[in-house]
Amino acid sequence: MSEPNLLYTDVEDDLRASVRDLLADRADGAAVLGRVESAEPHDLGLWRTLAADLGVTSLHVPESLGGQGAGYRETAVVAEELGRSVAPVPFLGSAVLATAALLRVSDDEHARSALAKLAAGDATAALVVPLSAWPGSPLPSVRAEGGGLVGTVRSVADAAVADLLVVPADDGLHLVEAGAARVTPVVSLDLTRPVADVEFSGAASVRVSGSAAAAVDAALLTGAGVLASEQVGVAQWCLDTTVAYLKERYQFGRPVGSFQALKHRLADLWQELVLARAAARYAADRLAAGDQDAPIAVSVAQSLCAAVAVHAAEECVQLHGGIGMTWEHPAHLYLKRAKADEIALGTPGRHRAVLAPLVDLPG
Amino acid sequence: MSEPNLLYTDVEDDLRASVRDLLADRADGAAVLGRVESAEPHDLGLWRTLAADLGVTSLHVPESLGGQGAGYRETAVVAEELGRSVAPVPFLGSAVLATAALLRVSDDEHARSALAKLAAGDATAALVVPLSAWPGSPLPSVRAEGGGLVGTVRSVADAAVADLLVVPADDGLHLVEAGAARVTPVVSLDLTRPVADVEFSGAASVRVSGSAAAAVDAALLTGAGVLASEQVGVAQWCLDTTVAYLKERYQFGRPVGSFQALKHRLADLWQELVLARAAARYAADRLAAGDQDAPIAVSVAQSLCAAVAVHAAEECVQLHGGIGMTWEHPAHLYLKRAKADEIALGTPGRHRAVLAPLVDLPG
Amino acid sequence: MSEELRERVAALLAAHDPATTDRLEFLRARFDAGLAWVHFPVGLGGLGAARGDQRIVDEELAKAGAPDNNPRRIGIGLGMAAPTILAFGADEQKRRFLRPLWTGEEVWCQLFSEPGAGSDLAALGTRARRDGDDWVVTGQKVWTSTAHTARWAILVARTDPDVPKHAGMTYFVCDMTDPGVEVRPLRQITGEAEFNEVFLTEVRIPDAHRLGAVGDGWRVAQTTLMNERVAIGGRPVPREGGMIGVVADAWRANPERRTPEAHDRLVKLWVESEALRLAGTRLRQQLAAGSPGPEGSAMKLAFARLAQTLSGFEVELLAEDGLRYDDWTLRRPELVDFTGREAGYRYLRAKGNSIEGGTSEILRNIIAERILGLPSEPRVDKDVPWKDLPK
Amino acid sequence: MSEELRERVAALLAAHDPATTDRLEFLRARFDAGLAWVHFPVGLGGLGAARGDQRIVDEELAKAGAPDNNPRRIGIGLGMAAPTILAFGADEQKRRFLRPLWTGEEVWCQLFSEPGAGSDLAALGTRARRDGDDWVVTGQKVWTSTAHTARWAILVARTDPDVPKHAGMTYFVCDMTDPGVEVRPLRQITGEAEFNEVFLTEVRIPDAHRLGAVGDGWRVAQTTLMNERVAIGGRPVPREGGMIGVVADAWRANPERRTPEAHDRLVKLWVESEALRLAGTRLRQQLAAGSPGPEGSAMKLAFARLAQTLSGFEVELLAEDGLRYDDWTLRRPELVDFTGREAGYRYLRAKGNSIEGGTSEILRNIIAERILGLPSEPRVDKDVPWKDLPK
Repeated sequence: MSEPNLLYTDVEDDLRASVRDLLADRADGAAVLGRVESAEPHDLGLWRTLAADLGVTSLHVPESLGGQGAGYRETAVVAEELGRSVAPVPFLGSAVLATAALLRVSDDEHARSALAKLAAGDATAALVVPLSAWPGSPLPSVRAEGGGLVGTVRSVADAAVADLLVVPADDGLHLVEAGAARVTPVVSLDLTRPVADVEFSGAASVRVSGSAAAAVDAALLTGAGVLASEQVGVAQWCLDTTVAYLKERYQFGRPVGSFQALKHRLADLWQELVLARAAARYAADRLAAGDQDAPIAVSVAQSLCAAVAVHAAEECVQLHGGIGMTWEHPAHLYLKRAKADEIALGTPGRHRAVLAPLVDLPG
Repeated sequence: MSEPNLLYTDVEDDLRASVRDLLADRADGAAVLGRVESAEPHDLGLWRTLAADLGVTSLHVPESLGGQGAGYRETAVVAEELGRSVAPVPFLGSAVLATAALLRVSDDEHARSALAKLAAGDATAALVVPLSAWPGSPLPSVRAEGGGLVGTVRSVADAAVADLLVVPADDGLHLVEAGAARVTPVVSLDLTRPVADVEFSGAASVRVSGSAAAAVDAALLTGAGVLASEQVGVAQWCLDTTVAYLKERYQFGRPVGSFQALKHRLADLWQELVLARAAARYAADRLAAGDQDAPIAVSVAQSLCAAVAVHAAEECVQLHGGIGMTWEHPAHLYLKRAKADEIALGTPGRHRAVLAPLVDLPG
Repeated sequence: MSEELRERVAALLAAHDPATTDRLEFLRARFDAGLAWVHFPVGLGGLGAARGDQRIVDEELAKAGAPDNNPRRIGIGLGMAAPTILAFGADEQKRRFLRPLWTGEEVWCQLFSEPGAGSDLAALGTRARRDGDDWVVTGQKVWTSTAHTARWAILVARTDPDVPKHAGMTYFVCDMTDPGVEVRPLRQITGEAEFNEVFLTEVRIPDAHRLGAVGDGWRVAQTTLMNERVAIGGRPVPREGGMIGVVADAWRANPERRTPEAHDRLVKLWVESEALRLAGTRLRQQLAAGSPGPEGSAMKLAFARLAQTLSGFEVELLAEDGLRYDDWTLRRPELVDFTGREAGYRYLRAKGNSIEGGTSEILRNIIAERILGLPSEPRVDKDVPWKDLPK
Repeated sequence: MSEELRERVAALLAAHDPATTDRLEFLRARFDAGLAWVHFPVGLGGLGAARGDQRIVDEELAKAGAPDNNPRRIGIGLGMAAPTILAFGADEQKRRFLRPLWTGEEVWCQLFSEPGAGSDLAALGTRARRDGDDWVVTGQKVWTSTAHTARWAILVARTDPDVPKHAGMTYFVCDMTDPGVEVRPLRQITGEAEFNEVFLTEVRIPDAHRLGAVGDGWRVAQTTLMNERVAIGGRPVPREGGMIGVVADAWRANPERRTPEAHDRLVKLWVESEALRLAGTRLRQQLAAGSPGPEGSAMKLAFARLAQTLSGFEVELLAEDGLRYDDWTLRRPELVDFTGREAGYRYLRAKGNSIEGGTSEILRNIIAERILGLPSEPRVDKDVPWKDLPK
């Protein structure tokens, strides 16, 4: 295999800087909190800017299909920054999951046409599986019947704002206009990535040629790998914010950050993050290379990064003391994102179960 | 069920004081280290004193069988003190495991006669199963053939000094004079409770009536429950010794015990010990009562106390710094005992697997 | 004693049949009969009996269907204000405050924590200035539960900023109906607002409502906080009581969500929950035997960790359902209801268990120093006037 | 540069055919050709090249079957003494010491730690008193590996007890053949003795063997220790390299010992081992790109924890075999051999990983302060003369 590069390239650093600048401007803690409490929790204005100005929807789409032909390394950098700001945009659902599924069946012209729209930012899509699905998990049972698609799928990420639904059904992959399904937003643990239930009762659809299972597997593998970078971003924000707070907060006549027990916990957290970042970078690199080691790399990264993000967010709340328990402080947005991310695309335990046979560790 | 008493009774406190005094006199760190480095690692002189003067071999043997008719609560207190000193005496192998097996078949006159000798301290026995066996584990395959017992059992606790071997074979429980078997001491991780391999090649034996499986199960359950108290003793010594050292050791112009990160770790360890002690007391109490909750109580206690003892011993070595890594300091004796105890009579994981169906938590 | 107590209960019941007596009237009569808290002095709702004897009274009254004073609803009054008033109050204060406190006619709250003084309570900056027979109090308090329903508050304020922080505080009873008291709900990460911020602006407190000497507020507050710690984890719990029961039931109800990995984690949590329960039993047996141990601190630490781990496990176990939440509406619950809501709520609310009533970090300090006897850290704030401390 | 280096290697090989040249003679010639450590100055075994270019030389020589200097055996000389001599030594010291150090003709050891000065190295009490052109040194050092085979030691001693501890130390090169040097093996919990205690009694060290100025020993020692930290975790590791490979193989070889609970723990450890390996790759890529990061500290922490957890897991997995040990004989190994011995040895030896080369506790302090920028604790020993410090 190609020698993996676990660093950030200059191009990636530039991309990161652009995304971070935009998010600092448009999606700081107060802005995100205000948005998720509003009637429209997804920030579609920000999403359009990310797509149109920064091209985050087209990074890993080949140039022949209207994309930039960059790769998942760049996509992962965007995910990291979005994790850092928990901006409520449908990046994971549309630009990663739905796009990756369609890329897998891009021999089909309907798929190609949909991809072009997604890449251009002209439409937003959702892959209609529960966000909790993992590579290899049983698929929801949507059936293609005479009168159209029938079935219900719960807890679908970013479905509430999707124009197009990418639906694995019993006879293959279908494309459904959102208006043809009943999409019900549900009260979500993660305020910044709300999920919705999607119900089909005879929905009109276009069937795409190619294997639905293969498309979904590719999407879930890609999604899980990219999610690891998001988790690194979440964890890094939590660590940075906690360190900054403990430097300025005084108790007992000293900065709280001078207390050794807290210092040691943050040192341990930093250490975890060093390992998590290396694993996430490797996963992104192997996805980008289309390497056969990608499933191993992704499950290693997911198993590790999910836990590190939760640990970081929990420490962030605890070490902020009472203020971290308040609605006004953004820490809870990260805690909820980290916890939902732990479930998303496979829990750490699921990924270890996926990993074991791949590395010859029979149960 | 009878209301469990999780405290130490006055009688138990008196017993503890007697045992502790004797051990302080005869089995301090230097004495134990010298003993285990000698050609006779078991301290049989001390053992005879414990049996004759303090009666530790007969506590839970009914009066009708020559014992004191006390109970496993008192036995557990002795185990706790022996854990605290890691004195190399065959208490677990003889007074607990072999005795409990024989008690289960005490309708048999050979068993009764053996019990009387054990209780009086006139003989020492070993139950011939690997020390790693757990309640419900497969038994070693010793066969009763025409010419006597045949088979080999590895890593048997306290077998090297046993006069009498209590042997579960395919047709029942047998009593074998030690001279009729080949007992080979092996180099043991735990210097203070060395194990031996026991080989039978046509050994003469007396077969005892009653179920071998039931006798072994009773012995392993009892042993595991009593072992939990030993583990509490090990952990308490490690905590006490570490606290004392950190009070007197100065670095950076301060007692090392004033550093908050270490204080918090020791506070956590103390907290674990509070839970472990409650669990160990409950197990001893339920064994004493012959209550049907005993299997649950024992597996709860073992699963918890084994881990706490290892944690305490590992912290003891680490927080002593370099001195804790030296052969001269007794910390390593406790580390080795704690680690061997974690395997002994079922690892924490094995006990959780045993526990799950008992409390309706299907896998 | 127990026979005498039973007779007194019988007399109370004979004179005030619970079936026909107004609830409040019955509670007042019970207080006056010395059966409210039997270890309190005669005339103040008690009989000077042993604390453990209360159980007899409570059981007898429960058997007779008598109303209780809804102790969880007035926990701050019962658990914190009452023992402090008893220990430091003047006779008149005891007579004035304890009866309606116990019957629940007057709800109490606690004005201790401030945004800048959490773990370091002694750093608090709410100022009380003497003005004739009154004190005039200005400052901000936080994390005040029941402030919006309370009639009275126990309050610690700074009366002398020129001495080291522990020496310059005084303890008061504050009238929550004073026009200078403003209560605002404080929304928390669960969406609800159990707590309040309380803004005090030129609140006038008569000197007669001071508890303890001027400058002695730290010592008085320690009595309050010690009683808070005693109150935690004090009740008997059946096996699988509390959060483990909810999680075990979720496991039993969801066979398709089980994995071997999750199984071992669950059993481990079950083991720890059972051990915590047994430690609680042991602690109560020590109390009953007259030799209370310090194990309560261990239980608070372990309880917080277990509640957090269990609820985190449950959310993860529920997978696609764990991604959902029951309700983000801003509500004002009277009590924490861990088992009446869904997994996500438990997960978020449990985060507070290691912060409220003393953070787990402070508790570890206390365990290390007071129980294990480890030396304290170098102190930089001991001899510095409060006003010169970095904040 | 790489072409020039290859030519120089070719010239060395042409003049000294490894197949027919004596090992020591070859090594000396290599040193003199500037191919020992190419980043060292010309004349001292180097060419003033980039450190990364060494790889080219090593690879070319390995291909040609040339002998190496057995770097693991002389790690203290190469990793700690050499960079310190280079940084602080006088020209004559560099010329005298570096060549035989690199060839391995003279083994070095390190006399830093003392029984009373472990983590707090600056507290050390070994005294050096000036006497004419010599220093007379008396004290006790500990945790000295290779002391029994060493010709020279790097030594830090106290030359002025009347100033604060960091200011009163001086750094020397100590002749281990001096009659005042007594080396005793220090047996450790594995049964073997990797390390020694070294007793120094009136050892005479010429002032010419001082490194750096009198009183500047702390700064010189920091250079030594910084180089020690760089040396840890620096080599590329294949997947399942190191302890995880041994444990995974034990798992594969023992199907009857597998349980679901152990399975998940093993996979978790596999994941962490792989991530640690990747972090090492990333660190090397940073170094190669000229932007070294602080991640080496994380790797040392994680390595110690993983080695301990893995070996503890292995002992437990082996059950009745985990109860046994391979050999308690007092041996004097030249190197730590984690994979050549059995599980019990790994478990015990790994306990040292979080102590040697800086404890994990000190490392966490360093990470928190130097990497995260958290404030330091109040210091009580900064301005106190060494002789007045509590010990």
